Amino acid sequence: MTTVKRLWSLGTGRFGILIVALVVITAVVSLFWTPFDPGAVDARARWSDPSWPHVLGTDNSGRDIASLLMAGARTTVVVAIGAGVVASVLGIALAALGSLTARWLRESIAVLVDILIAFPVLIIAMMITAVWGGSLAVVIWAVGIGFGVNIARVTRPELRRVLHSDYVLAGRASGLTTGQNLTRHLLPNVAPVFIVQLSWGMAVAVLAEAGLSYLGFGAPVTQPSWGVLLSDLQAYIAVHPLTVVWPGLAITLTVLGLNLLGDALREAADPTLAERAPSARTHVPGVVA
Amino acid sequence: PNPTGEANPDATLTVRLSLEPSNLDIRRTAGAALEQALIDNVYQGLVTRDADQNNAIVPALATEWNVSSDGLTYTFTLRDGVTFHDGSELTADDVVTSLQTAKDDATIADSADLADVTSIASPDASTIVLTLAQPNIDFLFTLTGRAGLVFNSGDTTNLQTAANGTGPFRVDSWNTGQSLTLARYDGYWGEKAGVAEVVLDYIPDNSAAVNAAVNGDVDVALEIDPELQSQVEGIGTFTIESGLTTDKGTLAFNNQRAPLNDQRVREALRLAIDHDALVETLGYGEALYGPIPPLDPGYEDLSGTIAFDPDRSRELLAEAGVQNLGLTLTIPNVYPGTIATFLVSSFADIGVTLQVEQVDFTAWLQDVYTNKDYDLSFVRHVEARDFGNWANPSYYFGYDNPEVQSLYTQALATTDEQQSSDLLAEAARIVSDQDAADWLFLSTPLTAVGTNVANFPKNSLNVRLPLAGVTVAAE
Amino acid sequence: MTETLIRARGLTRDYPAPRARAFGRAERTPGLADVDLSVLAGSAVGVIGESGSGKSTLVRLLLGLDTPTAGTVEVAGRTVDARGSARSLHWLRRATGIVFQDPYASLDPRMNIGRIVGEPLWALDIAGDRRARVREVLEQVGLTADMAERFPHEFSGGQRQRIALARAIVHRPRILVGDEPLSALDVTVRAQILRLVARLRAEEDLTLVLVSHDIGVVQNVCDQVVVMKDGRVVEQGPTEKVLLQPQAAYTRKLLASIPTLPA
Amino acid sequence: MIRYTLTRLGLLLLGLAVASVLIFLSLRVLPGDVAQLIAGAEATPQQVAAVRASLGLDAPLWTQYAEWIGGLLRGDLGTSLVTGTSVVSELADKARVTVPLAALSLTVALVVGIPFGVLSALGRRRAAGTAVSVVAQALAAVPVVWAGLMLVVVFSVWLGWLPPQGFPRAGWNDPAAALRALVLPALTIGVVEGAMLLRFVRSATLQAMGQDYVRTAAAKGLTRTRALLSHGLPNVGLSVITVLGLQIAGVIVGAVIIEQLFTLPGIGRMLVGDVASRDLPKVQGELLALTGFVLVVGFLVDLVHRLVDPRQREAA
Amino acid sequence: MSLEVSDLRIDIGGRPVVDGISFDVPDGARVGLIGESGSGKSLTALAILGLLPDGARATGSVRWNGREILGLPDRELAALRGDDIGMVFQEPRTALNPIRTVGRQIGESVRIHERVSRREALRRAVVEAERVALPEPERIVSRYPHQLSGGQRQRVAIAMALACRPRLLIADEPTTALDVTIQAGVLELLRTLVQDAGMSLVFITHDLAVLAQVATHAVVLEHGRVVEHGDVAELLRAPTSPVTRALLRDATATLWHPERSPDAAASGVGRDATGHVRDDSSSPARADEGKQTP
Ligand SMILES: Nc1ncnc2c1ncn2[C@@H]1O[C@H](COP(=O)(O)OP(=O)(O)OP(=O)(O)O)[C@@H](O)[C@H]1O
Ligand SMILES: Nc1ncnc2c1ncn2[C@@H]1O[C@H](COP(=O)(O)OP(=O)(O)OP(=O)(O)O)[C@@H](O)[C@H]1O
Ligand SMILES: [Mg+2]
Ligand SMILES: [Mg+2]
Ligand code: NI
Repeated sequence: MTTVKRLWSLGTGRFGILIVALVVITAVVSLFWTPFDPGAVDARARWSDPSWPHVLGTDNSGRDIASLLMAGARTTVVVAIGAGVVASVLGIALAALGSLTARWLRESIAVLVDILIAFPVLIIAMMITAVWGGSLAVVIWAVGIGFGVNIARVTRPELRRVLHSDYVLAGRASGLTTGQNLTRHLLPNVAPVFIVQLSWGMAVAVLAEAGLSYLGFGAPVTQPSWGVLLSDLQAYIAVHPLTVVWPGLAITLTVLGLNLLGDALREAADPTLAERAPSARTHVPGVVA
Repeated sequence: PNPTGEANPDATLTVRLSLEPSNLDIRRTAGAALEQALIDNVYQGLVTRDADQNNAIVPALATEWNVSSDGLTYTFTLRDGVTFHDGSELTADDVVTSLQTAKDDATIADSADLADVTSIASPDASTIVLTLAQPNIDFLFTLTGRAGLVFNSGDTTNLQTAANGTGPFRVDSWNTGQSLTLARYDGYWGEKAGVAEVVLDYIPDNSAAVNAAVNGDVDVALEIDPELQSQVEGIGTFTIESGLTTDKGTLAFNNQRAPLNDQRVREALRLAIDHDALVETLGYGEALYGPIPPLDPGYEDLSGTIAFDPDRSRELLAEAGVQNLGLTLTIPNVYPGTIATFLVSSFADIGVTLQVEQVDFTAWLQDVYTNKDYDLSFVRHVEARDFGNWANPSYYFGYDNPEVQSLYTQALATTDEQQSSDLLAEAARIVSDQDAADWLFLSTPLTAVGTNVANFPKNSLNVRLPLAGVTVAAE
Repeated sequence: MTETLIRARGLTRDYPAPRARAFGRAERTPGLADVDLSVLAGSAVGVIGESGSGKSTLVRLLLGLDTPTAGTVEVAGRTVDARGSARSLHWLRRATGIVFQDPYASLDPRMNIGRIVGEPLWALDIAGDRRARVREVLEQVGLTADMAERFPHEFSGGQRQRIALARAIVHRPRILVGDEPLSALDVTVRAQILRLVARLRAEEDLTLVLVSHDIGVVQNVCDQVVVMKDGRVVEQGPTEKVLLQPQAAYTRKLLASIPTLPA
Repeated sequence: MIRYTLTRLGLLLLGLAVASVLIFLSLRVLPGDVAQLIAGAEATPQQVAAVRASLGLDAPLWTQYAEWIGGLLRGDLGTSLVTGTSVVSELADKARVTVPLAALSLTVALVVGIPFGVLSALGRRRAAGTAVSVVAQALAAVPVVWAGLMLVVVFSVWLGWLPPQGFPRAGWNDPAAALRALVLPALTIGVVEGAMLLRFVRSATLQAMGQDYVRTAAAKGLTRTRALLSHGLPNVGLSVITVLGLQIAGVIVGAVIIEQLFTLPGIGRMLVGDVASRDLPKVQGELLALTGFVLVVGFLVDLVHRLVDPRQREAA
Repeated sequence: MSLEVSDLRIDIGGRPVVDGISFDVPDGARVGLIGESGSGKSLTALAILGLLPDGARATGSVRWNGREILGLPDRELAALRGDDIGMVFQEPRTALNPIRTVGRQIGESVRIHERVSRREALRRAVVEAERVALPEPERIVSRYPHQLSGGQRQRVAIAMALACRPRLLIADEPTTALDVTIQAGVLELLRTLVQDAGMSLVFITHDLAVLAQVATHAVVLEHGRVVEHGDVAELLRAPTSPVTRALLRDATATLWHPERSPDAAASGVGRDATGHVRDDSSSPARADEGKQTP
């Protein structure tokens, strides 16, 4: 069975794939079509209850919440992917520097990673905010940096493990050059650990966007975003409790989807796990905002 | 409101405010939060103003005053028996020193207000004489501000964390991040405060504030979010009042920069804004069509001069020959997103793409206020009688009209209030006619006043909150 | 009569010991100390010794997979330069094949058997129909050609070791090195693999270096024995001589520990 | 052990040094001008310059840094640009809210995470165990703000049991009220963090259940559950200790958001305000305090881990 | 004191892996369970003690002194485990709790079954440590498993299993993970302990030579079924089932033949394409096996 098939065969994996696909598809669709213009304010339609044509109701400016949610998926996708890219580049660079280089450099990088890992994502975000002011970029960089360090920390030992594995040695004994060994054995074997971390990292990014937007350091208010919507609407929870449910639910489901996808990926990516007892699976929690 | 019970002199009045001062040194720290909390309550000047009587000038430390006919000499009679909170007596010397310091020390807030004062003297222990270089009809009003406050000369109090004034309350304790507690000053010269203690409870979050009200944690809550009004009303122990302010939500156009230097473009933008809908969306405020608010002299209802008309707006843009116009709105991030959202949507309707740049206030000061690097900017100009900004071509509005400048100078120079007011109104009309900016709304914040609270002030609470007369009924 | 295929002289390898003090001088422990060894073409040499005696270290050095602290290795008359690029060692790779101890650990779990077995052909740029050759060796080691599509975890331990063996011989090396290729297997499988190796040696004229701590295996397969302890060679010579008339005390002790079957 | 402690202490100090440099540097590159902010909108450039000079912001970077660190070593983090009060005393003051909040949250997280994690692992083939794990997955995905809002709606708005926000003016002089004010915030952070901990404990327990030494203990005559409890769990505990080091970072982050939501006068809320008002010395101090806190906890966690894990104790 | 296993069946996840095994272990008998990897040896042992992994289900009958113990509640089985029946596992690296001292782990079964004080349990642990020939027993009891060598750990595991003087000891490949030199010591120890205490032994292995050293009886398993059983010496001399024959043949191939003549070795399997079957017959018999152990 291929990894993808195994992933699909796991209940959690299927759920994760479906949720993530749903979010991505929604984001793409929202580029071309939303029920209403998500930015269009309509003072006469403020606080509509869920009903036709505003299926999820409207907000305090009379914007259609369903449309905002759809358009907000874009921001979520951008943040998740952006943070993912930053985290990947940083994480891989640190992991590679921390395992493939000279001993003193390796060890120094390891120490640096150990230090940086203590910086919570939000603190990094605050530092960046203090420099650039709040924006989506802040979320992306902060989570990217924070999770990149995390990825490095998890990937580095994995890289070293694979590096010292018999099959890499066997590769050398078969005449593979370092580069060939890297692409044939090292990367494919480290990738799963990395992808799993990435999936969890993206979940953290989505949560961090919500947290930072709430503190006013996230997406600009005019950009449709679940985090902004949540923090806009949370003030009215006592009078319009239903409205704040939607963005919260969207965030929770997406994060849940990404988390489960990560869990399932880890299970599916290891061809041997399927044969082992469930006890062979461990869980490392993400550093969360 | 009609309090049900007898006023209880031992009561504590708890008032929710949103913005906490960062420190108590009112002379050296900017921000309306300090004036709101301390002026009239803790610190006083020779005169003060009563917002509930259209900002009329009323006596404070001076019992009466006299303006010479040329408008250059002001003679004040100092009140007797006034003491500072530390017990020391107020002398004419304290007044002279305070004003002189304010004038000379440029780091003191509003020091520039006293720039035209040529001499400050006290011919005898109960008389203060101020001389101006040129007449200024707003001078008394200026004295009601920070520059006119009177301090104890030679005082050693650390004014950043404590206070020593002459007002009906003294600062009792300051719990940073939470609350400022004022206690009744029993040595006050006038009628003693109606409550023993005032707690100014700083709750920035609007829903938290309403929760606090609902929970009975506060007696009065300022700046109630209109959306949450029903929640407060629902419990029956509060009435919601709305008061006027001089707080003008100003959408500034960079008059110096193309294409906004073209009046047709500015007018087009104004025509695209449905002010009534905006006010409805905000849930509070009144539409305002010119630079002068009702509480200021020179106010005139200009609502007929411009009406929501997107078709005309598009025409004007076509006339001006601008297509696919893209503009940037620089807006401090302290304001709710509703305004930006509304403007983006309104301008999108006439084919103008508005990009919103939310910046923090320091960045706004830097980019917009100092460097004038902006297209559109939104801030709320809360100051009273600030029409002078339109007569100042180097102000960030970049509005340069000699006619307005001359009208304004004349308005200040005259000693006749009616005449001054007429001149200002005329100038304001010109500014509005030239679409120098758009005044999106006049803020009329809502206050939830407990039914047990009497005589709570009403207008301009965002800058003045005189609490001496307020009483709280016994339970 | 025959050439010396492998010759090691004064082979020494130190490992940095775990640091005793955080900032102390790094100490070194010998993994291998001054080992001389020669292997004749067509012979089968067994290397025995307890765990940690330096057997694997020796193998790595012989195959240029590690750099000696001192000493030299010559294979087929050419000096092995372990620092050289992978390409500059291709001649050595062509001449040698290796099977590791743990049949599972030495197979990349993410590659199918065909790719694993064909890897040396690909890496060494060996011309010809590689697929056909892979099928051929798979059958030679007793697997079927259709297994090429499957992954290591789908095989039993014995089958995995056959796969490793197939990879080791796919490029027709002259020397086959086994680093404890049997210790993870149970008796039945062990016997199968040994039979296979024996057949291969007959068919392909392989020279065999077999590392093991199992003396029985060595006795059954090898004509030369090297006994190691603590990184040094304690005794070496023809199998019958070393095993039946051991000179070194350590060899005697080793031999006495081994359980035997009664008649 | 002593050697390890010293080495680890060195790492801690190095960490603090790196943190201080990063924080210091990143805050110096800001575009906004604090001096302008303090002087006010109407101030002239000369006034602004005067303010800047009086704050020592015109000195070269390294002097500023050296002064900051020098002060830090003397226990002085400078004075706030805006309030003029000592940063250390403000931090100490706000820590009286943040530290108990963090401690309470962590307690809640432990109380939620450990027993339920173990139970859900034990009962993983039963409906209850599965339910616990599903709920934990869901809770771990909830944004902290949302979780807080929901708790407020239920416990304050509907049930009216607990204050919806704020901290008693009397502070800890009114311990009962202070504690009540911290219940909901701590619950919010604790439940979300606890859910994450639960996921970890669950898999660690599952792993422990498969360990040979647990089976060995059962073979000695313990029931299988008792074998797991007395042999498996201590080992789970060890791995949980290391996770706690990371969890504390999550708690601190949660505290920043939650203090805002519940308007608690703690370090987190002060930090958010100070970032907005560009109060450099305070932001610096606060960031360093929070990171330092996390680093120190990490240090302590490592020491504890060393102490209780014989394998590591001896390796030192 | 006897163990009777009859028609034991085990499935894991619905797949039968042990398929109707029966054998007896009379009082004082030493029975070897032999078979290739995966034939169900370990599961059978675990089933006896009620320690099957999650998801495995056993049916049939296991009687201990005539009492049915299969399917007993865990609590009642726990009372038997360690007290009446002791067990030693295959892997000495993982069988010991890494964070408990060796002494506590040895004394634990005494504490469980005899409810003695901690101090008394420790004293007993020292005695047991001495019995399994651990060096410096008083000091070694306060060490942790990672501080011991593999052979020492396996001795600790044996001491643990024997601490309460069980009537039956089940040893699941206790020496597979050890070096030959160490294996010899452990096997010798087991045999003398069992003999001296007069307890019964179930010994699991796939190595016929090891079996021959320890057991008197053998049960040969294949694919979860018994294919042959009987006296060990008999079995080795004249195996009846093909499985046993193959086992024997394979064992011989990789076995140390201490007395093989030089010429036999010279013509040994190493050069023989057909393998070494021929050699089996040429191995001279050896009367006294005992001399091979140190
Ligand atoms: N990478 C390494 N770093 C440090 N020491 C090493 C390393 N590899 C081996 N050693 C040490 O060198 C010595 C010889 O090790 P080697 O692996 O060659 O032994 P071996 O005979 O193959 O043992 P085994 O039978 O257990 O495989 C041992 O003491 C070992 O601890
Ligand atoms: N936990 C488990 N889950 C699933 N299958 C298992 C489990 N344990 C054992 N099996 C299967 O049960 C069968 C018998 O296993 P058992 O461990 O009894 O074999 P064994 O004879 O002890 O082998 P070895 O000599 O390798 O120890 C094997 O096919 C094995 O794959
Ligand atoms: Mg080895
Ligand atoms: Mg087994
Ligand atoms: Ni029998």
